[in-house]
Amino acid sequence: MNQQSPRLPDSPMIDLQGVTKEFLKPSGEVHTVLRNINLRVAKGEFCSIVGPTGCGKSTTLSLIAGFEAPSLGKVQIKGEKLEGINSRASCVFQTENAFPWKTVIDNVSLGLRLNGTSKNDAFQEARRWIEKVGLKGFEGHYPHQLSGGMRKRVALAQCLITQPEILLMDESFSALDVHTRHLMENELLKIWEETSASVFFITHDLEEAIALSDRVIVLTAGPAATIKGDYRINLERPRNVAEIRFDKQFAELHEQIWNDLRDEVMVSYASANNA
Amino acid sequence: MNQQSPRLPDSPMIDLQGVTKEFLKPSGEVHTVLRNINLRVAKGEFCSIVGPTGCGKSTTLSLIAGFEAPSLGKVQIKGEKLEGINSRASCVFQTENAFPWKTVIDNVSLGLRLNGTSKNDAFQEARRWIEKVGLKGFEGHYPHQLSGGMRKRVALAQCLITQPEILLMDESFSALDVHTRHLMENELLKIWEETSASVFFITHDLEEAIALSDRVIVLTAGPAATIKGDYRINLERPRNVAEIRFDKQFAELHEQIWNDLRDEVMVSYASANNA
Amino acid sequence: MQVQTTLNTQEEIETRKKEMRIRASKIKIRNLSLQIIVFIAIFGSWEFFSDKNIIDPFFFSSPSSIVKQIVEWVIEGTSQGPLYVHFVVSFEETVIAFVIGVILGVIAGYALGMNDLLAVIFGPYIQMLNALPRVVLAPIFIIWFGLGMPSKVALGVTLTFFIVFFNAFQGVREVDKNLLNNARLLGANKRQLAQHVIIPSALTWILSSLHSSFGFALVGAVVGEFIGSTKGLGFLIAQAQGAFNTTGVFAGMVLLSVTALAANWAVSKLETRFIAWRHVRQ
Amino acid sequence: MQVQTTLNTQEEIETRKKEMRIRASKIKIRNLSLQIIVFIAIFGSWEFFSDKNIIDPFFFSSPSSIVKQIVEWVIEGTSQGPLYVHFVVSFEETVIAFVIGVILGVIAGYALGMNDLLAVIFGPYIQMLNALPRVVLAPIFIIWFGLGMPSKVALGVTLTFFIVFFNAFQGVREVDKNLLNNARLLGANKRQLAQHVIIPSALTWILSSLHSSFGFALVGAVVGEFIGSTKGLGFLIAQAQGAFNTTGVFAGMVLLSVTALAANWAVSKLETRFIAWRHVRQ
Amino acid sequence: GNADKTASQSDSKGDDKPAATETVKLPKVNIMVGGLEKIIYLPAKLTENLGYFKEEGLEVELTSQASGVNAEQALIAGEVQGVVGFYDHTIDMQAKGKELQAVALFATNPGARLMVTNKAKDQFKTLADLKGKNIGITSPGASSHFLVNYLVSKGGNSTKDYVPLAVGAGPTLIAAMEQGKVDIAWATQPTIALLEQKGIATSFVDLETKEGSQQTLGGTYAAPSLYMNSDYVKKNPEVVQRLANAFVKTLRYMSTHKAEEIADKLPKEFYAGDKELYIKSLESSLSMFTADGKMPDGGPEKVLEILQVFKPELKDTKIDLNKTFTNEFVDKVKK
Ligand SMILES: Nc1ncnc2c1ncn2[C@@H]1O[C@H](COP(=O)(O)OP(=O)(O)OP(=O)(O)O)[C@@H](O)[C@H]1O
Ligand SMILES: Nc1ncnc2c1ncn2[C@@H]1O[C@H](COP(=O)(O)OP(=O)(O)OP(=O)(O)O)[C@@H](O)[C@H]1O
Ligand SMILES: O=C([O-])O
Ligand SMILES: [Mg+2]
Ligand SMILES: [Mg+2]
Repeated sequence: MNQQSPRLPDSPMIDLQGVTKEFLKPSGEVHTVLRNINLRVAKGEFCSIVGPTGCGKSTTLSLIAGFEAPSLGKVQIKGEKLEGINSRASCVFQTENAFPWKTVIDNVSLGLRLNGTSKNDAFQEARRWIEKVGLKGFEGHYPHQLSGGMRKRVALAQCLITQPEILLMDESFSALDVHTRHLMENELLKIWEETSASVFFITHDLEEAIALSDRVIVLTAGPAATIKGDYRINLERPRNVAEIRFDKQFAELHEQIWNDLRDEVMVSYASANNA
Repeated sequence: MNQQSPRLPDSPMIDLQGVTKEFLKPSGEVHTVLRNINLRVAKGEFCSIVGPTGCGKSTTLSLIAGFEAPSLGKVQIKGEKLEGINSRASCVFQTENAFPWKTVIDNVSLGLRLNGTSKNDAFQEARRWIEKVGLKGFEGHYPHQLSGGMRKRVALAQCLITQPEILLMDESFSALDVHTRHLMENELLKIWEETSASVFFITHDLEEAIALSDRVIVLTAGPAATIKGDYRINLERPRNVAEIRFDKQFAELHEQIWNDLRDEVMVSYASANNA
Repeated sequence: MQVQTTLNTQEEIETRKKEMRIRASKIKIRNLSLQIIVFIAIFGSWEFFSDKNIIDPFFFSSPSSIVKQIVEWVIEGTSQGPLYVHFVVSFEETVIAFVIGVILGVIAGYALGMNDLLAVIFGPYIQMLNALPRVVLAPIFIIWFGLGMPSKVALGVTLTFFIVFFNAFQGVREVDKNLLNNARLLGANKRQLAQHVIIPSALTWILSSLHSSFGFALVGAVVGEFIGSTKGLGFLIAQAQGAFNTTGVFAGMVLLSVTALAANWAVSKLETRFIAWRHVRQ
Repeated sequence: MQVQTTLNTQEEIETRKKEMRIRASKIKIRNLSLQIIVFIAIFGSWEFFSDKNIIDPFFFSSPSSIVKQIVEWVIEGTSQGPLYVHFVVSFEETVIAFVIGVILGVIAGYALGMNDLLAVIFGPYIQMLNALPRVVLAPIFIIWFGLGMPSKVALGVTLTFFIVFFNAFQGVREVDKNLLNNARLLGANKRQLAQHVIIPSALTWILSSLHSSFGFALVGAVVGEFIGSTKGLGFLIAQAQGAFNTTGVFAGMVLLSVTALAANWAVSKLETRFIAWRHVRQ
Repeated sequence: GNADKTASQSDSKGDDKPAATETVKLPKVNIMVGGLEKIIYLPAKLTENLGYFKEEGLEVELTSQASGVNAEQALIAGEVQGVVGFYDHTIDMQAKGKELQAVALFATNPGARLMVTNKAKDQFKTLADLKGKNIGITSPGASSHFLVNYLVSKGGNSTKDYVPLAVGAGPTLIAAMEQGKVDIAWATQPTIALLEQKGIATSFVDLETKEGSQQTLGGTYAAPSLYMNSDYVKKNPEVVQRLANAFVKTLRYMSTHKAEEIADKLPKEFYAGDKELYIKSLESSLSMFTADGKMPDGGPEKVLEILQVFKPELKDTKIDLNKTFTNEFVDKVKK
């Protein structure tokens, strides 16, 4: 079931038009990851994307961030064609994004330092963020001296401190325990509400997607994934992510989207099932 | 509440005796991660460990695997003091463990090849495992051509193909979507039942821990984490991980353990909460 | 059921491949024309300045006379036999020196990189030997290895070895601890660890050192020939220098450079082959 | 509330620290004694064989006479002034050559590593130049730079540059794409990208090349002194060689080696300082 | 020697004053020596140590240069004003269009011998026996190479009839002979003395003593000399005159003093720890040095003749030998 999202005002923050992305396989064949993706995210919109593993979520993110160019179609940011790196975005990567040669505080303050903030101010602000993500006392540690979850939190602080217009998040919370995750999710929502950034949020956890977002996009199973569903989440804000899961409307939405998603996941794992 | 596990028969598979682990902090101070850990895992036992992020779960695993030596106390494997690498174990790391210069099939077949299996046999077996984890068609890809979830599945196949006596798993399923995760979890249980390996399973998902394990260990919040609780899960086997969550006994156990865990997570995030 | 990894028709694949090929050849043409322009700029101005006597042709010769000299060597041969003989001699010495130097460098780098004790004990000697001027050692090599090929090879080895050693050493040290641990758990013994983990991982380092070390092997062979020989490009250059024939010196150098370029091309091929997994990424 | 990252009492920390210190010093003592044993084995057998005339002292000298020669130089000076003057001259040339070579190598490596076009156009020339024997080029250096220090420095630079260049080039290419992307997103301009990401990441590569390149800078300076000079360790060695004074040649070499060891020690300190984040890991 | 020294010093005081008033300060002179420590070039260092440059009011810097052929380049490039090296280079350079001029000749023969190992002694009776042999030379294109070519052709063979083997000088040569890699080779002092002392080889052709070279070459072979850019000589006659004065004084000193006395004036590094051997080699070499620095009649012609054997192209070029040397300055040296 495709629920078309209403037309957004002119020049949406993110606009993917007929985007196709291909890679060359080792064998020389062309492997199509995404096909004909049309997606608009408005300013201040919180948009989640879900889909089976390997369907192309991270690839979509890298197109929006400008790390890679689409094979066909185009990516527009605020009405302008994106060429090279997207200067309005910040990103929490699925893999590590802390710089191993910088301590926690240097990592977190980097965005500010690059914009010319004085070291003092940047460090003060960074300390605030380090505390927010629960790493107080680890300012002087290097990333490899932290646990997996702690590194993820460094990445979060590093990304959020710059208060970007576009926030790209790739499975940012999947390495955290439930409690920490809820804390971080609530923190994220608070920040988002304050800054009205457009958020493009990748997760494999549908509950998380619904709890946080204005919209949930479902991708079909790859290869050549495309958009299967586009759901508007009209739950009241501000939300408490830990509690909203018990909301009735939440359960309905969850069921509705899950039906969609499950089919794709099934397609994707037909082979694994058969084995 | 500490529920002591019954005395195990002599020479348990894994035996941590009064283990303490310290690191030198950048400032030169000594940072105690684990303190006085006493833990025995019997042959064929499935033991999960949960605790707040950064409490020391991965550190415990690296002690059992023999990557690091304890600062105090000792680690015994099958009654013998562990020196150097634990040759009975295989491990799925929290970070990547696929070799970037090997294709999927070379990665998966590596364990067999190292034991002297012929290339043909190893590849045949590897193909079976690749199919099992749902990566058929990607045999010739290099790890960086795979998505995060797909790489995790390569790691799983690489580790399981050798059918080790001890299986160490660090958040092996957290990068996967629910469905794939359930498939993999069921697969793991099936293999485990066939081989009667001892499993040491790290997760931040308490439901997953209960659904899979014979025992769930709760660590206290760090620094100087120690064992807070040790719960026996007497749910019937074989289990279906997707369905067992709706079992009444499951819910009880969950509540019981969660009470324990929550306190620790709270302690751990006192600072983040206050911010 | 096999997961189908592409949904494209054969036709679409063909079109796309063609597009990619066209793009690749466009870049090639651009690069080639820029290379030619730079080449002309360098050698053209050399010829021009030399022709106008702005730079003294006695010291700097000129591209045209260098080419003439090479052509003469090729057609008429040199006083000590045809050109290719000299070329073959130098090339043989260089390749042998290169191979030995690389093998020794990799082995030593591997051993010292893996074993801290060895590194602590023998590291300083390697450092010390590296500081010795090879030109001064040349007579010693002649004493040890005689006047023939072995002394030139030894000289080449002493230059090649160190560069490869230091890179192999560091490459081995840089291997990801996690991957090492994983291979050990999977049952790798020492040899297998080297084969499956350490060498592949250090390969970028080692291959990078090959780029400079082949040039140094060549320098070693030539310097050896300089000091005592009857054949080889070094002999030709020394003879030309002895006769104050700058053109001959430069002609010899050009032949050396071409050899180096060819070797570098071969190393690049090796690189593409052995670290294919890196190249696919791009 | 600040997360307390240690629960140990001051006392416990002290005990533990002491333990660690003791362990560290035990390893040091073991290493030192092994180093001494190997040293004695090498130089003792040299002395022995030379003493018993099993190896010809005319060709190989002996450690004791080398030491005597050095002591004599130190106490009585050489015919061209006190020893330290020669040492200072060579050291100065070497350090200047090293610094210039490293700076040029890093800049060129960075530029060509970052820019494919530059790499395609100028890469071959660098390869070609690397294959030229520096000894042959010496006259050209004398023409360009004169007989004084600059020509020796130039010679040192031509050896240092290439090693640093190839490593810096590869180091830049090896930078993690993810980290580059992340820094770009965080707003890094070109200069900042170099400062915060590329240089720190390539530093292991660059520092590794310094280990061998200092030795080569020293070789360059010494070879330059060979070609024409009035001072320097190269002059001393050349003079000794001309007078068939093997002991003097070896004594000069020993001084060179010691210089190289000192420089290597300094590079290691730099390494510990600049890539502290790697060392903490161990 | 002591009395002599003080005498010459008081002498110089008298000379210096008028010089200082006549000309403004003389330019510094850089002289490159193809191995300061080599016996054939020892007048250079000896002049400095005897203080004769100072006596002439000259500031001279002697640069040593070990690898042979780079001195001319430095001279032509103007980096040095003079070279102490073999005279034959001036002829060679004229063919290349560069005018160099020898202003003082140190010796009238090359100061070398063709040495044959004791094992192979019997195979060599006459120069004709050089046919088909490996003959050690210092390096290709060096003077040793020319002269061996000449000797081979004098024996009635072509230069293609033997294999020149570059074996250097000193230890490498000794090792090569000891290891039997080469049976016959070109050697200079003190290698000659060493080879004899070690019982490895004996002299086959003598180009060291006056009589020997006269006999073999049928004349002199003008070899170690001070040569300069002709241009420079024209523009700085004063400097060149004083250099000639200094060097001739040294040559006179050498002809009137014993080897031990000369050795005492040289840096201890030159003896390589074996002063006796050094003195012995010096003794056997002393006779080759001139006492007046003059180019003998027929000297340049002989050199050209020998060069032409090796370099046929010199036959095609017209060489004006008179431009390659001048006795003008040494002739003017006060008796
Ligand atoms: N460089 C590449 N070359 C070839 N194929 C690639 C490359 N990068 C990604 N792919 C393919 O693209 C597909 C989508 O990858 P992507 O990382 O976008 O998935 P994902 O949806 O983020 O999955 P996950 O949830 O596991 O992170 C995968 O099938 C992968 O094999
Ligand atoms: N090399 C090291 N040096 C200093 N401290 C370290 C080092 N390695 C780990 N630590 C510290 O040990 C603690 C425990 O880390 P560990 O990785 O075991 O946590 P974890 O329980 O696995 O957490 P997560 O769930 O986030 O993976 C962390 O506080 C970390 O900072
Ligand atoms: O050492 C070199 O002479 O290049
Ligand atoms: Mg992904
Ligand atoms: Mg962990």
